[in-house]
Order: sequence, then structure tokens, then C-alpha cells
Amino acid sequence: MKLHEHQAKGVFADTGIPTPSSQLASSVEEAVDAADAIGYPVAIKAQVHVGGRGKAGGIKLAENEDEARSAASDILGMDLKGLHVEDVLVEEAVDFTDEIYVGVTMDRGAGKPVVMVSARGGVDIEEVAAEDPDAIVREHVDPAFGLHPYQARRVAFEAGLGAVATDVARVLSTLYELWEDNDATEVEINPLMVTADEDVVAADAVMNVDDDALFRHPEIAEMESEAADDDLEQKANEYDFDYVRLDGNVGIIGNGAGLVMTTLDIVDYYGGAPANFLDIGGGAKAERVTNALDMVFSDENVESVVFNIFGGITRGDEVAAGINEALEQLDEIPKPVTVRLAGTNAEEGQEILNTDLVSVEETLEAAVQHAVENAQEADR
Amino acid sequence: MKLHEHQAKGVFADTGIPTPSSQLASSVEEAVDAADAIGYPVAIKAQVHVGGRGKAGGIKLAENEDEARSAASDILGMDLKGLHVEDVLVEEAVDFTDEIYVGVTMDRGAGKPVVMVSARGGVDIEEVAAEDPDAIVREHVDPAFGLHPYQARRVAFEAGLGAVATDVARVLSTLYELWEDNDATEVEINPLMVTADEDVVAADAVMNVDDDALFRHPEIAEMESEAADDDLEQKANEYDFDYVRLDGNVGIIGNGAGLVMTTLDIVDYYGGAPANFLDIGGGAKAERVTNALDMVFSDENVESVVFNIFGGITRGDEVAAGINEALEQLDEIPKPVTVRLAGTNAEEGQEILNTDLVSVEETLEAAVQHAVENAQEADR
Amino acid sequence: MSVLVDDDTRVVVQGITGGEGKFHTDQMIEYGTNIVAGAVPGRGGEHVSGVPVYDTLESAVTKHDATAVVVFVPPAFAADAMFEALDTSVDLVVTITEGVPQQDMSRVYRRLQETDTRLIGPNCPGIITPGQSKLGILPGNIFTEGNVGLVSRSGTLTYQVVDNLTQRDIGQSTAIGIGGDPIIGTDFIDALELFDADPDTDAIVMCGEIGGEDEEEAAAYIDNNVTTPVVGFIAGRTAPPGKRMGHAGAIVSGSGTGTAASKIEALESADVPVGDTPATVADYVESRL
Amino acid sequence: MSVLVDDDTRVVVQGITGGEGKFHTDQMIEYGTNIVAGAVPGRGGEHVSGVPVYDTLESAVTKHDATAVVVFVPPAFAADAMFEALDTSVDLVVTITEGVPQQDMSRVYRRLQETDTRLIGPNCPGIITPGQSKLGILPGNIFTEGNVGLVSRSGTLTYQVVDNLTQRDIGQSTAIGIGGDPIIGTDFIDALELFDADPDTDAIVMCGEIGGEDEEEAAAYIDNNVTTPVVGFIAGRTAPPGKRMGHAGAIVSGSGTGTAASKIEALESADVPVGDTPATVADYVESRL
Repeated sequence: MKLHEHQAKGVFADTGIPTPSSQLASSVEEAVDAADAIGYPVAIKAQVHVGGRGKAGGIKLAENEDEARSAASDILGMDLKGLHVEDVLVEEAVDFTDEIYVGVTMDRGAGKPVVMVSARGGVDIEEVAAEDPDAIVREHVDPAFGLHPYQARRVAFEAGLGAVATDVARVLSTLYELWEDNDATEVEINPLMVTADEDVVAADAVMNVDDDALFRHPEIAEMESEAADDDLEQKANEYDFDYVRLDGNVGIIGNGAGLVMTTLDIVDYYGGAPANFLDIGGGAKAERVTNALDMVFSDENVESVVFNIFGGITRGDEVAAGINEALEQLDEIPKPVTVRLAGTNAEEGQEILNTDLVSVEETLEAAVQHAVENAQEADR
Repeated sequence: MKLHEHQAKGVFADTGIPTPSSQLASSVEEAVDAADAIGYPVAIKAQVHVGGRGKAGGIKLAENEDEARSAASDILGMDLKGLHVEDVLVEEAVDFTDEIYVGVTMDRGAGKPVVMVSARGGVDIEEVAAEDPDAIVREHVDPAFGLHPYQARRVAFEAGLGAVATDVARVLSTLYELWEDNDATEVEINPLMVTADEDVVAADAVMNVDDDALFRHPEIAEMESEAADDDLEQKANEYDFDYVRLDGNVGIIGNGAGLVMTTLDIVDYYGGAPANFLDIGGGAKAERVTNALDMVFSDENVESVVFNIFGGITRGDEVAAGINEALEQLDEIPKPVTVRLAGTNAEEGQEILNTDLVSVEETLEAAVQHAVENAQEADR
Repeated sequence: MSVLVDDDTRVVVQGITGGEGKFHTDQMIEYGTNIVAGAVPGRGGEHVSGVPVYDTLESAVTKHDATAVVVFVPPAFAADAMFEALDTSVDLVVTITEGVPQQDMSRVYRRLQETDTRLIGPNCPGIITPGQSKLGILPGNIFTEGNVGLVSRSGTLTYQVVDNLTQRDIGQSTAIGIGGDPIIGTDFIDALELFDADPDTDAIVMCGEIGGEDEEEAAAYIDNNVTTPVVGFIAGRTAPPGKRMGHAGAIVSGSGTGTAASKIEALESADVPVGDTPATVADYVESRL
Repeated sequence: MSVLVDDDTRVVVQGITGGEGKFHTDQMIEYGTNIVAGAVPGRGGEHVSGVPVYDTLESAVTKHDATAVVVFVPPAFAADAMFEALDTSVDLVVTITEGVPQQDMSRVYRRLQETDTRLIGPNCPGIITPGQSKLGILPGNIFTEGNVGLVSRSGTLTYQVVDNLTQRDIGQSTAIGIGGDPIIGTDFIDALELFDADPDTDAIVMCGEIGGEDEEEAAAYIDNNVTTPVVGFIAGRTAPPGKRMGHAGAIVSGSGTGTAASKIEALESADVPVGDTPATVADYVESRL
């Protein structure tokens, strides 16, 4: 789960990491009031989860009230890489001499956390990594002991930070604790600004929390609905589905992450465009099937649906019954549905399926091809 | 640093370990009021650091106000194994069916913590350890990972606790966290009572905190003066001396723990009785010497003092100057002082020493013998 | 004839009294797996599916000379269960549980490195040696004895590929679901090494997916070490960056590492053919046997 | 002619800019110790006592091929300093710092077991090979070259015993102060093993004290393994139970373990004579050379 900048900054500030004064605003007037209260100059920043907000026009500086009003008007309601901006963060603009990058993430290959510092902050760190990998100093953390202070200092000194190295090391240590205490998968400050007085200030804040650990962080889980970028993703959270929205028109429902991904790939392989990833998981019964159909039918882009189930624990007859039940409740089937059942009780399922409501195919390939054809027909 | 029962119970209760209702009282009236408020029966318990308080008459049960008054009168002000009782803890008396022992300590040989559970709680656990070692189930904790829940369960089940094993395991896990969070060297609940409803309640609480870690536990350090059993030990805390009071009459001052212990031993070897252990530490200058003399002269049992310094970092001439300075301030030397200086600048020191005020000896053995003779003379 | 599990594998089920634990214990026993005991705190002395239950895993393992543990406990307690299993020094631990917090798993992985135990999973369907033993939730009926080793990050995708193989009468020596999490006990290289050393495995199918660099590393390993023919499949060609595709580990990073394209390229440059569909994978396998 | 340190030992001082660090660096250099660098965060580029200071210990050790580190940092930071030292993989770390919290030390000790580094201390005076090198705060002038190995939990007691030996013209091969804390890196057995293997050590003096069971274990080790004559001394015969006698480790438990009597008995039953006074120790040594 990705926190918004303002949420992450709240968490960071609570641990004592210096952050600029800021206020969240969801209307132009609120933004102007916030800017007046904070004092000019301010930065007005769109609160959506996209990289490169600045370049895309999602961050503007304002020297006075007029500029604040105009910046807030521009940003609020704008479409930023497909996401609607509903809130802006109005923030004290910090005068800085240097911009540093600090971050903590999990090195999955090594199975342990890694902390990173670079003197080249303020720009996309992935670009720095690509151009000049040595500009990012990394250090693995032993998860049994946590980040030792000497390690934090070592990366800071090796990154060539000089006089501010020990301060940056302290921020990094705090950031690591925060990463650990909140079950984060990634935390990042970019830029960590260095002021003329050699103070450090977190001018941005990124924090992603492990979805699987939200159960022990109710205060963060509560932020979740607020953080969802999309109504359908929000709905998927409620239904407890693994769901990812894409921009195609073939709705896809399946069981098991790998099989669903494969179904998406095969839709693409046969010239179609997947509208979503939706995994109903193992052992799904009627209600989950109904919910899954609700999800894909709620996506206005969807023109055709393919259901691909390979039963292990999941039983084909139960899925078939669920599909029948869900569709029989509807006055009209909104979009054509193609079903492929294999594995446990697949034959029983195929017998049950109401072929007035769905098309049935034997193989993955045939089912996908049929669903793609349906979508293409609708497009014509 | 040893916490009093009531202090330790406060810490335990804050972590959610169930403890009986209780109130501290320092007068009979306070004790009776507390008992009335808590409801009878109550236990009235002397708050001093001695083992076997119960057997020694430091714990009494009271069924009603009269009994409470009489118990509090008996206990408050009593002398318990040499310690004066200034406070009692008035506590709800718990009806129990079983008494369990749970504890955490450092296994110094293994360099790691060890947790312990026994079904034979409520008695001196050292006696159980001596009689029937298998009745105490132990498990080492890996300090890199802390106590795993399965380990807590394992000791509880292996101790044969049956139905309450998982509850006891939870208490033990909490106790371990508390041990770790407070830099304890030892925590113990004996007995952990099991009620007829199979609830568990901590009827006693022992907690010793690492003196060397008090700097990061200011809230516990604050309890320290309250917890000191003895005015002289309190004074030693203020002067920052390693000091232990004993019951002999030869006051001992030296530098370095091993050498001071050896001086005590040699006092005993020559038929004397050491009054104290006092280590002035390395590199001591005049002020510490003055303070050290103040300590031993403040002990009314002391009849003779021996100063044994082997200079490494500590310089004999500085110690000698400190001794002169301290004694010259006094109108009268309260007790005879024998000084032995060796090591760094020992000869210079011996030359400086004011032999009108102190006797000087060349060897450890001679200095101790002389001090013991002085004490024996005073005794006659 | 197989790797890691066979008729001699003696299994304790951790969490045997839970819904999933009980259901799959029955399934495993029915398949022929030698389930010797279960462990659930507070349930010691009971019997489930005909096997005795113990309060502690240690008692269960010790009293029944178990060699393997299958973990079916809920995610919040799974790390503790794995630490407990590692503490018994069994040869093999298979963790089915999905949703183990990543940092918990990082600590388990750290501990794992200090032991001689092999861990499969978490978030995996388990391991099966057809006709002998299965540890996990794989549907036994779709597998047949044979000479193809299969290793996969995904459960249902494995079933799909097995189905395609079966249609061509190709059986499996052992199939290992290594799990879809970012941190797992056994990775592709471990499995490839085992299969390559197994005289009864004549071809290997390796089903990867987006996220991480395991497949790239496996490709390098194959190039340098593996003599048995390997056929690949990579799921997630159409996955957008930054989104978790069901599996916690199936995520293409913002910087473009972990993509299907990178993995396919790595495998192909190690002379591993990568199928566009599961059916193509089966074709490639058939042609290599 | 010595154990652990000699003329070739190349030393970095951690905390070289502090009062104690600087003072003893000068003393060590004066004694002839090969101090090659210091390390203090934020002080990189400076020089102290003629040696360069680095921001990180790793730079100091790497750039000067150091083989040993002496730790002089305050107790609150000592554990971190030791972790840092262990991370550089030097052969020897000597921690002088007194007052390291016990739980910090327990974690350092856990890490130490995973390394090939030897740690001496904490809360120790250090180690000296007379005429060659001293690492720590031992007063060099009282030691003389010779053939007696000395190992002790106490600093000033060591000086006292050395003084008694010197009065009899008996010199030392190496003297090791292992420290007075409950958890220490090098214990009696480690030191005995080193001295017993050293051809130039002809007798060993072992000064123990109350608390713990190191002396008892050492006695058993001597009985079974050590051929060099050993003479013992135990401080704290008059210590009451439950009181910490200066050293964090010098405490007789309430149950009566860790007493001087138990240690003396153990040593004597391993045929190790135990002196009543330091002078008697010197007598015993003299008679055994």
C-alpha cells in the first residue's frame, strides 16, 4: 500500500525527521488559506501516485497569494498521467544548497533490507542508478540486528556528504526504524534538502507498506481507502481481491496469480487488450464469483469477459454454480462471458453451466480467442 | 539496580501482565485505609530487598481492619535481616489453585538470555533448583531474534502446566519483552498464581535493571534513590562509587575491583573484618579521594582505614596529595588511616604523604596487617 | 526417481486442526503421503485424520522421527512456525501459507542460512513426487509419474502446464512450487541443481514470472552448470510497472527491472526456449525428450 | 615468545580523539605499539598523536592493513563500535570501555560467534607483550620480558601480581586482561589454550574472581588439556552474596554459585595451587619454573 506524500510526511514527522510545514487542501480557497498561514514562498503539490509529478505540472511554486490561487486552480482537478487530482499539499518552500537521496527497501534477492544514500538527490533516482550506479551507495542490513549506526554513517561518508554526513546518517537510522516499525517495503526521502545552515529537511516522503502486514498496523490500514487512486481498486480492497486495472477491454477472471497473468498474456498474444488482472484465489465459492463479475462489469471499458479456472482446491462445479447464480440475477448479461473450466470437477462444472448465459470453451487458448473476438466485435 | 516489589509491579502492570490491586503505605493509617479500599482479605508486605520476607515475618495476611492494623504495626519499622522497613505494600489477597514460577535472566556463560518456567512456584526457586533441577524448564534465547512465541510455549508445555500453558507462555513473552525493553538483568514472577477460573495473576514481581544501562532508562533511574536500602549506599550512588557495605570494622579504599576485593580478602586473612568494598576507579584525583574518605568515616562501624593504591593510570602522587588535602581539612582524624602506594609515581606519593596524619606501609600485606591491628586495638 | 520427497518422507503438519490444515492432511494421506503427526499448541493428545497431535512441534518431530514439516498456520503466526520448524532440524520445511509479512520472512531467511534445513515457500502449493508423496495443496490427480522435473513460482500455472504435458503423455519426476513471494527459501537455482543431479529427470520445466531477478540468475546458472535440457515459461508479459500482480513478488519495478522481456531474453540467451503459451512449453518439452 | 600481539600487530584506535583515547594512544606509541590510524566519525582528515584519523573504521583498517582495533569509545556507543570492528574482519579487537550494557554485549557476543575475530574485553585493561606491543591501558613500565603468561579478570590486581613476580625477577611472555564483565569475548579457557600452545610460555598465572563459572570451567579444561603449569588466584573470598563488587561480573548469586570457595576448590582439584595472597602466587610460580 502506497501512502500519499502528506500521509508519509505525517509518519516521518512523528519520528522526528525534520519536514517543512505543510497543510493538505482540497479546494482552491483551502489552498490559498494554507499558503497564507504557512507564509510564502510555498510549493503546491498534487497528491497522486505518479512519478515525475513536477515535470508533468503537478508541482508549482507560488511566491504570493495570486500565484498560490492560480497554481492551486491549475493543479486541483487536473488529470495527471490518468489520475484525477483531488488534493494538494501546500508546503513551505525550503531554501536549499544541496539535495540528497536516502532510502530503504528490501533487496529480495538477498532476502534482506538495503539502505541507500546518494549525493545526487532531487532527480529520479532510477535515472541516477542507470547513468551512474556508483553515485548511489548501498549497504545491506542484517535483519537479525537491524541497521547499526556505524553502517548509516558509513554510507553517508562514502556518498561524499562531508559535513552533513553524520546528520544524514541519523536521518537514515530513523528512516530504517520507521521502515521496520511500520512493516514498510520501501521508504524514501528525495530530496532530503540541505539548507544554508547545514540543516537537513525532508522535502518529499515516500512510504509503501507491506499489504500482508497491514493487520498489525491498523492506523496505516485506515489510511488505505484514502490512498486508493481508483474506485475500482477501492472496490477490490473491499471484496479482498487481488486486482489491477489496465486499459484494455477484455475483462479477465481467474484463479491463481500465475494463471491469471498468463491469461492476460494470452489475450495479448491473440491480439486483444486485457482490461484487468483479477485473481479470485483458491477455493472460491459462489459469492466470490458474483463479486468478481461485479468488478469486471463495473469497468466501463470492458466489452467481453473471460473466466479461466484451473481447479486444484477450487472446484469447477462450485465455480459454475456461482457463475450461473450471478448471471441469473441480472435482467440482462451486460457483456458476453466466455468460461473455461479445467482440473477438479471441471466436467461437472461444464455440465452445469447455463449456456444461454455464457459460452464454454475446453482450452485456455480457445476461451481467450473467443473472448478477444467478442471484444473486437463490440469495438466495430 | 533492584526495584522494590511495588515498583516492579507497576512496570509489569503497564505491559498488561495481570497483577492484584495494591497500594503502597508508609504508615499504619495509610495501610488500613488502603486495605479498606482494596477489600479484605489483603496481604501486607514489607518493601525491602531481602529474600524469604514471608518466613521472616515481613508478609502477613489480614482478614479485616483489626488484623490489617495489627499487621501493619508489626511490619512497619521492623528490622528485616538488618534492613529497616519503611513501606508496606497492601495487596488484594488472591485465591489460587496453583503457583508457578516464571523468570528471565542472563546466562553469562552462554552470553545469552535464558527463560525459565517451573510448576513449583511459590517457594524459593533456588531451593527447587538445588533439590530437583528438572522441575525448572529452561530455554536459551537468541539475542539476535528475541524470544520466539514457540519457545515460550515449549517451556510452558514442558513444565507440565497443561491448560494454562498458553496463558503462561503469553505472560513469559511479555516478561521477556519487558526484560529487553528495560535492560533488565533479571525479571521474575514468583508466584504467578493460577486462580480457580484458570486466570493467571502476578502475586510478586522482581526486577533488577542493569546499572550500566540506566542512562537510557531515566524513568527507572529516578526510582533508584527510593530503592536504595541504605543511606551509605545512597551516598555512594551520589559520589558515583562502586561501594558495598559489609559488617566489619576495617574501612577499605582502593583502585580497581579485583585489587579492592583482594584487599578485603587479605584483611580477613589477617584476622580482621572488612567494613566495605570501595573502588575509587582509575585515574582518581583529589576530590574522589576526599569523597572516599568521607564515605568510610561516615560508617559508624569503621575503626580503622586502609588505602591500597596500585597506580597504573592512577598516579600515586595525586592520590597522596588528595589524602593530605582531605585529612588536613579535618580538625581531628576520626580513625587511623594506613596508606600503601605502589605503581606509577608511588615513591613521589610516599614522599608527599603527611605522616603526622597517616601511617605509610610499603607492601599490601604490611598495610593490611597494620590496619587490622588498629581496628583490634580500638575494639579492646 | 525424484528429488527431496519420496515414500520415505515422514511428515508432521503444523496447524493440522485448522480448516485448511485438516482438509489437506486428508488429501495428502489419501495421496499416500506418510503423515506421522500434527502440532497445534493446546491440542496435544487429540487425533486428527488418524494421526496424533502434539502441543509442540519438537515433540511431534522427535517422537515420530519426522523428516519434514508442512506449515499451514495463518500468516500472522507463520514466521514463528517456521522458526519452530527450523529449530527441529528436519530436512525439509514446506510453507503453504500465503501473506507472510515480508520483514518476518526476511528474519526467517536469515535464520535459515544458519541451518541445514531446506525451506520451500512460503506462499507455494508445495512439492509432489507423483505416485509417492505430496506435501502441500497440489491436486494429486493431475500429476503422473515420469521424467520431467517442474519448478514454478505459481500454483495454478503449474497445473495448467502439467495438464498440457499430460495431454502428451509426459509425466513428472517431481514438481516443486517454490512460491510467489519476494523472499523464498528455495529458488530456481536450488531446484535446477537438484533436478540436474537427479538421474531420473530428463528435462526440466521452469515457470517464472515477473519481479525480481531469480530467472535471470537461473539463466546464467543454466548456461554454466546445467546439462539437462530446460524449457521456460514467463508469466506477466503484459503486466504494468509498479503493480503487484497477485503474488507479493510479482511486481515489475518502476525502473523496469523484473520484466518478462528481461527474463525471456536471459533464458533464451542461455539456450532455454521460452514458450508463448503453456501448450508451446509442452511442445518444446516433447521435442527435447 | 608471545600470544596474540607482537611487533607486527598494526593497530587502529577507535575513539582516538577522546580524552582517554588520546592519552593512551600516546602511551601505546611510547611503549612501541605500532598504531597506524584512528577512527572517529566527522574527524576524518585530522591527525592525532601523529597518526591519521578516518571517518569510518573500515577506511582506517583497509588503508593501513591494520590487524587489530582498540576500542576507547563511551559505553553508550561501544556496542556499535564493536559491531563496526567485527565488520572489518581484523584479527583482534580489544575493548577497554567499562560499563557496556549487558544486553548490548549479548548481541555483540552473538555476532562475534559468526566471525573469525578474537575479542578481548570489554571492561579490560588490554593485552601486553612486554618489549613489543601493548594494546590498552596497562602501565608498560611494570612489565618485563619473560616466560610467564598471565590472564586476569582484573586490571590493578594484575599489576599487583606482576609486581610480586618482578620482585622475584620473573618476566612475562604476554599478559591478558580479559575483563570484569559478565559477558566477555575471550575467557580463561581461550587464554589458557593460547598460552599452552606458546613454546615460550613456561608457566601460567590465572587471576579469577567471584561470579559466573568461568574459573570452574577453566579448571576442568586445565585438568584435561593443559600441560604448562598453572597457578591461580581468586579475589572475593569475603564478598557477600547478591552484591556487585565493582566489576559488573563480580557477583555471587543468591543461590551460592560463583563463590570464591567453589572456584578455589575446582582449581585445587585440577592440581592448580591457589595463592592466598598475590605474594604467595609469586612463590608458587617461582617454584614451578
